[in-house]
Amino acid sequence: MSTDTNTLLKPKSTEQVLDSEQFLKAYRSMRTIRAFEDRISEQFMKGNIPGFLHLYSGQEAVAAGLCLLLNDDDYVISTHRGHGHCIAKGADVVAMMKEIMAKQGGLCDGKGGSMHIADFDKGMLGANAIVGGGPPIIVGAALSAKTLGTDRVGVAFGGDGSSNQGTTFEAMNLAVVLKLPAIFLFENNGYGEGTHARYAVGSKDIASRAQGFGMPAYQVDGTDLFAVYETCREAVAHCRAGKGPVTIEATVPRFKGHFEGDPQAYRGEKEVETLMKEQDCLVMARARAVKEKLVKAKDLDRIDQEVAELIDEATQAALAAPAPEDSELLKNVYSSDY
Amino acid sequence: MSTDTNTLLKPKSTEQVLDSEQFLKAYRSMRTIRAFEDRISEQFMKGNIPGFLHLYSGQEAVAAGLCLLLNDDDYVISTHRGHGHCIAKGADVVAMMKEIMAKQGGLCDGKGGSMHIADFDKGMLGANAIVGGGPPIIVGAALSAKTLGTDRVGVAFGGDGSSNQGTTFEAMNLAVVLKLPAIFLFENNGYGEGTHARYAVGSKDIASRAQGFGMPAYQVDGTDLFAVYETCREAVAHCRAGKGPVTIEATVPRFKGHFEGDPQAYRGEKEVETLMKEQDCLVMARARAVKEKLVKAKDLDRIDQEVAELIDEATQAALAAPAPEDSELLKNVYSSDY
Amino acid sequence: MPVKTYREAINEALHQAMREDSTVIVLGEEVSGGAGCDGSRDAYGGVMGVTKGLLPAYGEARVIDTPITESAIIGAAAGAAQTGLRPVAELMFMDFFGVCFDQIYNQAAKFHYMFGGKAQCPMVIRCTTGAGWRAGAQHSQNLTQMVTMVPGLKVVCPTNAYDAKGLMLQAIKDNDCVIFVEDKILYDTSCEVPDEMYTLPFGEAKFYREGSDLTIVAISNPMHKVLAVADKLAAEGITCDVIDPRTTSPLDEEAILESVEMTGRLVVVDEMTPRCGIASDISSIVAEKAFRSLRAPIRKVTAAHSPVPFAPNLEDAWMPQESDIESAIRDVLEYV
Amino acid sequence: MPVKTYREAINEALHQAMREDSTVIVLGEEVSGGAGCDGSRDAYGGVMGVTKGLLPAYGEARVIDTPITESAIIGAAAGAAQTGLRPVAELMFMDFFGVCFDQIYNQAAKFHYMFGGKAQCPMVIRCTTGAGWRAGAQHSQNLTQMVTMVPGLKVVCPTNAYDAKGLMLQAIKDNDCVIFVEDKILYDTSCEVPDEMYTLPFGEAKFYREGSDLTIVAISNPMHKVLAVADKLAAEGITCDVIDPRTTSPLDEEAILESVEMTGRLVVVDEMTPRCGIASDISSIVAEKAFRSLRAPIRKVTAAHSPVPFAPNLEDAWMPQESDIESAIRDVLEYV
Ligand SMILES: Cc1ncc(C[n+]2csc(CCOP(=O)(O)OP(=O)(O)O)c2C)c(N)n1
Ligand SMILES: Cc1ncc(C[n+]2csc(CCOP(=O)(O)OP(=O)(O)O)c2C)c(N)n1
Ligand SMILES: [Mg+2]
Ligand SMILES: [Mg+2]
Repeated sequence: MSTDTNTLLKPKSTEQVLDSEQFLKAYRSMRTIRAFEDRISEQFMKGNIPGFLHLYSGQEAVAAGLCLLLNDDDYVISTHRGHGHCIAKGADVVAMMKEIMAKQGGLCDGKGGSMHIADFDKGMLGANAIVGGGPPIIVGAALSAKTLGTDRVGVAFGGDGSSNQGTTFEAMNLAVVLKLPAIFLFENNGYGEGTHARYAVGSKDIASRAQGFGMPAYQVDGTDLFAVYETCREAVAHCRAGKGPVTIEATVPRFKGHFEGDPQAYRGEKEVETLMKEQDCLVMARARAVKEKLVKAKDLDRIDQEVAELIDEATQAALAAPAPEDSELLKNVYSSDY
Repeated sequence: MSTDTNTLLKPKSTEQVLDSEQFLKAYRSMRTIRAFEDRISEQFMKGNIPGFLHLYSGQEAVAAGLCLLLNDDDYVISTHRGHGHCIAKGADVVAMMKEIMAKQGGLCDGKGGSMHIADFDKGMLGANAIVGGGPPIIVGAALSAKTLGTDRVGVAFGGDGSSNQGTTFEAMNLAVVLKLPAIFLFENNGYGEGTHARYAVGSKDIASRAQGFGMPAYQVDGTDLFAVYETCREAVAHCRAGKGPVTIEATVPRFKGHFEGDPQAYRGEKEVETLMKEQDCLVMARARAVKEKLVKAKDLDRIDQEVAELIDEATQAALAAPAPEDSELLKNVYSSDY
Repeated sequence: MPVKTYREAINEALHQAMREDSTVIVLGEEVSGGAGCDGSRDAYGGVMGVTKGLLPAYGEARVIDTPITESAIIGAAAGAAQTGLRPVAELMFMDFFGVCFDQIYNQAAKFHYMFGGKAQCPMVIRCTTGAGWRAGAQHSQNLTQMVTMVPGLKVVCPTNAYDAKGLMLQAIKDNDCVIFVEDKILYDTSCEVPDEMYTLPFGEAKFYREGSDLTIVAISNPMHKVLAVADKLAAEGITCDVIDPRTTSPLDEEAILESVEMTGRLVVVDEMTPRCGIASDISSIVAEKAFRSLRAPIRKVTAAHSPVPFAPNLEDAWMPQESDIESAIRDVLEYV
Repeated sequence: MPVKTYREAINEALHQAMREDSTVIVLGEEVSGGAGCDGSRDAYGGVMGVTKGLLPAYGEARVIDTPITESAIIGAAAGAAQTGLRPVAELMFMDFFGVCFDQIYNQAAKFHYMFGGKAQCPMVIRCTTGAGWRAGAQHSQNLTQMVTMVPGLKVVCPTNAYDAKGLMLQAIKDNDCVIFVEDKILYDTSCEVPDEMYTLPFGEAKFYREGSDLTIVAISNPMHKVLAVADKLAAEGITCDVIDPRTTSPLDEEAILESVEMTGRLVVVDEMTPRCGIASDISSIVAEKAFRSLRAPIRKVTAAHSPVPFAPNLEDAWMPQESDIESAIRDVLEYV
């Protein structure tokens, strides 16, 4: 990979490099995310989920494509839109559902919720409800990897909106200065709430702005699982080889509102309809994989079925679980007691 | 001027464009700064100045060259190293000296000191002791200019070190988004305290990093008054024409320590000596102007003399002035009284 | 008199101030919404709908949507305030102080003093506060104490629509940096609010109830819980002075002290975490200046010393509730 | 026992902690100095010289100079702390909280709780505080209350070299985010400090003096002014409990309450601005929990409600001075 910072990078090839096993894994991950988001949307409408939800629907190929390349002990940090990253990184879907429903057995014991969902056993350092909160922290995870001499990498997911926050830029510069194995993965879904990236990102182009910080930067079609995988493969290899940080800008559609319940008056007429029809990463991945005979349609159908069952099970378990005991209120404010 | 953001800009010409009157003005400004800094260094050693001093010596051509192009009602905001900007913007040297000596009649009534020196009548919005504190504020001054329909510009001075602070990047992006008449002028003197820019600026190159934000960016030799002037002329014209913000990176030597009293062990052997011999903007400006017959040596000598007298006078006045009344302590905490 | 919600009252104040004074501008994330988008502009009018309608009325030059860039938003407001505008900047949630706090406490708050009175910084920072929305640890905090402690800032926390309008109009007129704290829980509450412009002075407490047995001071939304309790006690013949300082800086010490001098008993209620909060502050002022009148310990009723938990039952346990307030009051009343 | 300065004591603690535990790292601006330069490395060893010698001993992988980028420094420390290191991050001046406060109060402080106890954040943030250097409004503030109020943070403010070493070693061992506040004025003060490693527990106050007429609680440098006054009073036969909480969070309430229960009189001294400071906090705790014992108003002696002025005479007037402390004490003693 070239580290020439004057050229935006494309992966060397977007030929099929996923083998069928990996594809099935990614597909399962994408399908799980989609089904999970659909289900919690439904449960939210029923009044079973407190607080705010920001759904990942439409962006699944990014989380799934990247996380295929990560081990459990690699790190990711997420945003307010974190369910997809969490699922792709391997978190238990039942414990996620419980968390989002504020129940005992939730990943964070019901103290975090959707906007703070985390799974430290899977290297998922948390959704983060502060836009730009994550990148500085992933720099620290990457610093641990370098200092302790592991070959782990750290990935900070962020949105187009987060790319305008000062903390994000500071993190990028520090990662370059310390040559850390950090990936800044910007999912450009066009929107920060109801403001378009073409307005809010002055340079119009996140990758090239990141490149100005002195690191290689890729742009990739985030609806194309194959392209995402290949791009991330190069980026992860770059990091693991000790060559410093990388930025990836993945363009994706946002199928839902900024938050569940968002009337989305700012979106163009039929915009969402068209996106859902033309840019559904699951539909496209499935079509290509079947067409290229990487997998059989029925294997995918089976996955769809299994996922549906899993989501049912998670929903039932979460609905049935009790709320945390009131006495938990003051537990874990500090690690040690005083 | 090209706004192609893929090319770092040089001014169209660095041929002599300063006329003799302007040159004399700039020379006086540079000489005043140099003499002022030398004098307060001396007074500091004598114990007559409380607190901390960061001297501008060596960087004079930047402040002087830029400010030739500004009117009293244009805005600048400065850093901890602010005397030069203040003098070049036209502040009264006597009132400056009083401020730095914490006396009545000081520009800020003795409440600001060297690190917070300001002159609102001259559009000098203050030295700022928070690295990266100024750029967001100058965005506001530029916003006023745009909203109120004046043709004023706002300039945020900053150092190489300040170019790594998140607030600086946010300010640059917002200025681009709102297309504001703001200039980000980075004086790259190689050092942020005792850390070199080649270490701390990951991209090694401030101008091209700024350019990534989507605005034209210049690099200029900050020891060359003529080049600074020409670069700033283009930049200011760009802003006044409503074409949005500009970045300028000016390379300059830092003749003194980070602060007065800094042992500077981090600097190379003879580094400062060599810089002072080879990169003195005053010496070079004088030599060229005389050689090209723009001005006569004796006119410059006269300026040197007048400046020396002014600095003497300022010193005497400041030494003689009384400290603020203790009763001033609680004055001006708020604009209105309660 | 027409009845308006807290949201409508603030919106009306902004409208009127902008109509009257062309130097008033509004800026922040989503203050109109829809910038750069294909759909309709003014799509949000603020995520809480408080700035709705300003964009159509005053245009993009004065109603400015920004990227997600709080330090630049506040800094730009401060710079604009020093150079001829009267910006009303929006921080969507008070919890976001952390990404722009330098521009608030080291810059805007200090200009006037640090520059010897020669700069002025007439700006308002609107921000929402308050728990109860199940929004978790980073979107539910009341951090009013963090700004109240800063010399140079004024801090306003209206508890009803009438006050909100009058205090907003005063805040915009004021020549200092004013932090205007809107409790999200109150947006849909309403009361009578005149159509005309009017201002309410800072530093002047409002007495929601008058009585002689006890003084209760409460800040922001908890005031409404206090009122419920006070009314319950009134039915038992116990009467309280219920004081809303309305601005925590300046603070109407006099009103509080006078009341305590009469009642001899004080309970202070806020929704902040307990250490160094407004409740502590007011308690300490009374313990210093009205000690002789005190006939019982000063009780503070605050949120718990923990981040705000997500689970509804835990969040409810975290917040001060009517039962907490009532039992504190009864303790104080019973103290002999 | 060897006598060491406050600076040396902290330096020694850092040395020993790094020697003993290879996961301890130090990061910040100028922690060694000289990065990328042609001259000598470790040129500063911190602008106050506190981290001097660490780079030569432990190398660049563990003693990390950073750009000027406080949010990234604190965030990186927090991320590293969650993933196996024990970072000691330096904020050159506490005044700089504003450029990184989100990473402190919304991130590091909340991880453990918000993630259900599954994350730990064992990190130390060193920062300097205190006025008296004529450094003006943005480099002189004591903002200890801003972190003390945050659940999840622990806050340490040693007043002598012995405590500084023991508390630093505890801070590094501690599994939470600890804010370690060093008063610049104290760096050159010295006392006996053992060479061995030792820790001092958090939440355990130190009694500098014991007496029965009055309780004085003081935080950071003002303690030394208090001691001077206490000694003067002692010569008059007036004896005081002089209490240094050493950590403001956790706070040793018990020690303070027990003392006040005995003396009945309290003066609290800090160098913060007066609103919502530590003095208010401690006063309010006592006014709630030891009311029955109180025989006089609780007096707070704090800095003035203004930014820190530059001029030496104004700065001196701004800070609490011995004369202010003495007159507050005499008022309280004379109160009947
Ligand atoms: C510091 C901060 N500012 C503002 C917000 C409010 N907010 C939450 S999500 C969001 C938009 C984020 O946009 P983007 O980064 O593109 O992520 P997306 O929602 O598209 O996934 C905003 C403004 C916040 N949570 N934190
Ligand atoms: C937010 C903040 N961080 C750190 C400092 C301490 N500090 C003061 S000046 C300085 C170096 C600034 O370097 P640069 O921007 O290059 O300016 P120069 O000193 O070279 O003029 C530092 C680190 C500060 N004042 N503010
Ligand atoms: Mg987005
Ligand atoms: Mg520099």
